[in-house]
Amino acid sequence: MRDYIYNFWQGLYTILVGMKVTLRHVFIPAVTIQYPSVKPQMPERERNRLYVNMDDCIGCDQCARACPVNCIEIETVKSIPGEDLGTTSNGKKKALWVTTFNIDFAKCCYCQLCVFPCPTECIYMTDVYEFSEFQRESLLYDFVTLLPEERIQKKKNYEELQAKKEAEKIAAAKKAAEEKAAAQANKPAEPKPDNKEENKQ
Amino acid sequence: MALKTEEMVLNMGPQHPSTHGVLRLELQLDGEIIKDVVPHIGYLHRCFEKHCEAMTYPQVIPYTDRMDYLASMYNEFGYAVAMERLLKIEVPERVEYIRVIMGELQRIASHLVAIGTYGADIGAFTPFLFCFRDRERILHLFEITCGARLLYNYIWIGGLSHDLHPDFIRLTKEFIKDFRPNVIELNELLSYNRIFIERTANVGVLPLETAINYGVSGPNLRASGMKWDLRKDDPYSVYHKFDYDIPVGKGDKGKVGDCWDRYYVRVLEMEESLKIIEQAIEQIPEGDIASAIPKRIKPPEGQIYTRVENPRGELGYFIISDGSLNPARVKVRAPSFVTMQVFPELCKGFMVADVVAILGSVDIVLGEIDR
Amino acid sequence: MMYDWLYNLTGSELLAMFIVSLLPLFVFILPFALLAVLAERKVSAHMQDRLGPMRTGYHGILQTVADIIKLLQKEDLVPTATDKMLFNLAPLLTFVGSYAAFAVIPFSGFFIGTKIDLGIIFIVGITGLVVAGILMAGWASNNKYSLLGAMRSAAQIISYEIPTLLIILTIVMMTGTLSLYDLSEMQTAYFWNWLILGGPAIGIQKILLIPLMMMGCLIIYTSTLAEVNRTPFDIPEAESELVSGYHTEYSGMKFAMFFLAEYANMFAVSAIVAIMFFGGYQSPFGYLGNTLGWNWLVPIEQFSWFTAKGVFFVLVQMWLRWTLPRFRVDQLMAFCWKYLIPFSFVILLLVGLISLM
Amino acid sequence: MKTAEEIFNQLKEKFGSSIIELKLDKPVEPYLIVNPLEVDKICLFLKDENELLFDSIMNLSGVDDANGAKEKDDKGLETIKGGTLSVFYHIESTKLKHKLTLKVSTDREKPEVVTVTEVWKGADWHEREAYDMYGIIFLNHPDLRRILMPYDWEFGYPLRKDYKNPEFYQGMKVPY
Repeated sequence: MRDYIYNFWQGLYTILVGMKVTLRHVFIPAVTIQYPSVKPQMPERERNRLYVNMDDCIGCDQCARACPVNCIEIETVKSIPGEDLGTTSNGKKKALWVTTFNIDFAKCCYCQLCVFPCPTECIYMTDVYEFSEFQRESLLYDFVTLLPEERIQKKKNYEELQAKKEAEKIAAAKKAAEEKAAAQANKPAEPKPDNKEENKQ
Repeated sequence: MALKTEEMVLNMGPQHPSTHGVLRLELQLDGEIIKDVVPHIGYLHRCFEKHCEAMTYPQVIPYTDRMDYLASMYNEFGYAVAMERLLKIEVPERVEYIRVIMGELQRIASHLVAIGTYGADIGAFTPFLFCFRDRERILHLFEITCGARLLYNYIWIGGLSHDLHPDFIRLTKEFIKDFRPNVIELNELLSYNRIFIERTANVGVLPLETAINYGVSGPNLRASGMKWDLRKDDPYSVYHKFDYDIPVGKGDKGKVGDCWDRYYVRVLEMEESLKIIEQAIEQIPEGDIASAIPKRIKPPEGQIYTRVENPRGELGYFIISDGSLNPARVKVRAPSFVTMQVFPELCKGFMVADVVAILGSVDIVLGEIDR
Repeated sequence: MMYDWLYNLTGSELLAMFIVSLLPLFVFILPFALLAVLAERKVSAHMQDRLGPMRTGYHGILQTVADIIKLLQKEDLVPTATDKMLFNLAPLLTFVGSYAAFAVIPFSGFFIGTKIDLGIIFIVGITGLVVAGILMAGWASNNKYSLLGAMRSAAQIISYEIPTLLIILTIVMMTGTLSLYDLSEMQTAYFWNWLILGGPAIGIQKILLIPLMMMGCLIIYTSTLAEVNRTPFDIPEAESELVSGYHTEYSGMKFAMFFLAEYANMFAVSAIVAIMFFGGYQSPFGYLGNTLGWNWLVPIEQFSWFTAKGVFFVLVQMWLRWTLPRFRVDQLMAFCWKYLIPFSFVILLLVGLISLM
Repeated sequence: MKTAEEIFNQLKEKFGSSIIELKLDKPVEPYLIVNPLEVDKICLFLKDENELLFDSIMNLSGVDDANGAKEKDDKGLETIKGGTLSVFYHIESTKLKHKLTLKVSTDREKPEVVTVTEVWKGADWHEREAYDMYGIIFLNHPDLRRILMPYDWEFGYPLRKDYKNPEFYQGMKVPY
């Protein structure tokens, strides 16, 4: 009988205590903010969308290697000796044309592993977090500053350079072969001295 | 003529409001009483272990966050401790202290989720919002330090990715000062409420022998009366420098090891974590946080099994390295996976409403079960 | 009263009765339901340190209008495997059950639906219809969860009728009248004449009655709370287990019917408690109208006092909802049969003895 | 508190041939290699012996040692023939606070290990996972079926090194 009354009283008492707590919270100001009109204030180390400052990027592919989900895709083309590609902010001379630099934000897991290995600190995380899209493809960001024709142009220049080098090499090889043949032709006449001079050339 | 009652099979989940994630429970019911529970898991299986075999050692850390997404700081902590023992790296004092502070803050945040959702399962919706309001302050502390709120990639092998934010210490002190009265208020509102006790006392009792035999660990084991905490029994990092005690279920509202004990052990544990954080903040030394991070990690051939006290129990990492840049095998012993094994044992003979109460009290996370 | 006045005005009996029966619905219930839905969300928000709806109108005033429009334009689908006739009848029954109770509730001295002598018994009988509606909804939607929910709510409402009836019995025994109008008239002139403070009894009887009456008010409040499926007793639509019980399959206007019925029932229940214990439409400190001599002001004052008390009790119901966890079905039954009913018997006995003194 | 050598010698006397060897050279922890068909008897002994009292299993994991011969068939599909699949048991004693690691290796074509669920109930789901991921058959296991993968997944065992994702699973395209 005793715990019967005790149960009833304890039930009543704890309910009243609980109600006192909720009543007190009616007079405590709310902690929520009205999102679209009041934007939350982002700390400066915030990790949201990546940004790549292309004129500092030297195309070293460190970030693409560090990324656990392989969402960074970089293609570079060597520059022709004559061209001037400008220098990065800390004075390093750039040697590669970066023709494709895509980051697929649908795959990116925002882990910031790509930011640390970058030698010129050109890839870093901004605090933009409202970038949702309707199609998944439009989350594929292309950061290259060259126009599409320029990219193809750069590739073509490089191919021509390669082709030219190829041609010179073949020509040089042919020339060397002819000289050797010529050397053999007049070798039976004077065996010793000529060989040394030829080698020297 | 005996009245023929055939058993009703009730499917709870995978889209059920109170299964804490994607889990399907097949209940064999006799009226309201439960005959047997068959859990079906695997809906959230993202083949974490297959991923690890394709990643280099530092790249695995963002994946460990996604396993127990409510306590990802502690997952990284476990992985880092395992790798440092394998590579035999000595980590500077300051890093150890920051890891302990971050780990204990994450324990409080994870317990707040467990307590909040448990209140909501039983029907009291207000404590859920109070818990999440306090948890928001911890997430803000994490956000100013490493930039992310839930999946941090903050604890690296051999060090940390960022140093503490300048006003981190001040904000943590403020948080501790504000949080203590909130816990008392939460107790008044939920823990001692007669209806809550009615719903949780003597429900889902886990005897100590079955707990040990099944390998249950963490708050669920401590609630069954065993003083077993890896921070003291299998020490790692600098936990031996702080004094704090381990709350154990005493069964003061019903049998030892019932739902109320599991719930109340978590409330007491939050208080202990506060004590650890306070002492850690006082004694934190100066120093560089990235000095011991090796440039390329190529561990010698071998294997190691290490375990840490995750908020949900014993989180074990079994790493086999074959001398190359990628791990040959990373097996994770997830505490919720083992707790889920013992769950059918707890539910036999109780009612449908109790399944929800018991599931809430064992506090499982499906990301960890399915990996 | 209102009916006679209208009869003289319009001359035709039918028209007067028609107006009197429609008046509570359009003048009071619909605006009250609109307000109650919004109040529930704002009260629960502020209790949980948040702001509630703020976007529709100033501080979310038009939120319920938005809800109603949403429910109106929602597709009112009827699942194929259901029992069509019962499925459509259920929401009507629940709404009619809860709305019909307003016919006998005296809003003020001047306005009362019908002044029948069996006021309370009529109300308790009519709210029985709601149980039939819920059972129909649970059975017709042909889904395991709804069936479980309907079974539970039927058992709950029936078992909580008994303590309500017992307390009503004590009141009737004390005051000797069943009609709500006479009950309100009896508790006139200042609040110490209210039934919760012993009512019309005098001297030692009044002192002895006070604690019993307070306990009785507490019991009837909790048991009527269970009849309306609110707060600690809202198992039928317990989200965590039965995924909102019997009205899972309903959508669109039918769901709005259930919703409206719940809020109308909430006010009906708090009106009963106000009438029986807190002096219906009587004002605690006498009427301004009398002192100033404007007799037409008195009914308006009475109406405002009545709604104030009703709304206060509805707010307390909401306050309880956002504080307490939910009972389990067997605990709910145990609470009713082991605690409420014995207590109400004891009160019945003691009040009987005291009123004999 | 017993070290791995003492336990090894004690087991060696008791079981003789089925305890194969104690590996000490590999870094970090030593482990005991045991005969796969005797595992349950050994574990029962480890659990009940009053100086050992290994009363809880921490972790049971399947491993693909990938030490078989690598063959490339015509379509460039690389399959490993021969070699072994092994199972690691990490067990501990909560009372005497010591830990032990057991290793069991079975042939890759017909991987069979006796189950230890009778000894420790905790091993049940771990074994099902090892079966699901590696195809290791655990003899007289209470209900050996897939646990994480869909129950009717018949494209092989995912965690094996030579596993290839199927093109379609019940009409759904698998690779993203």
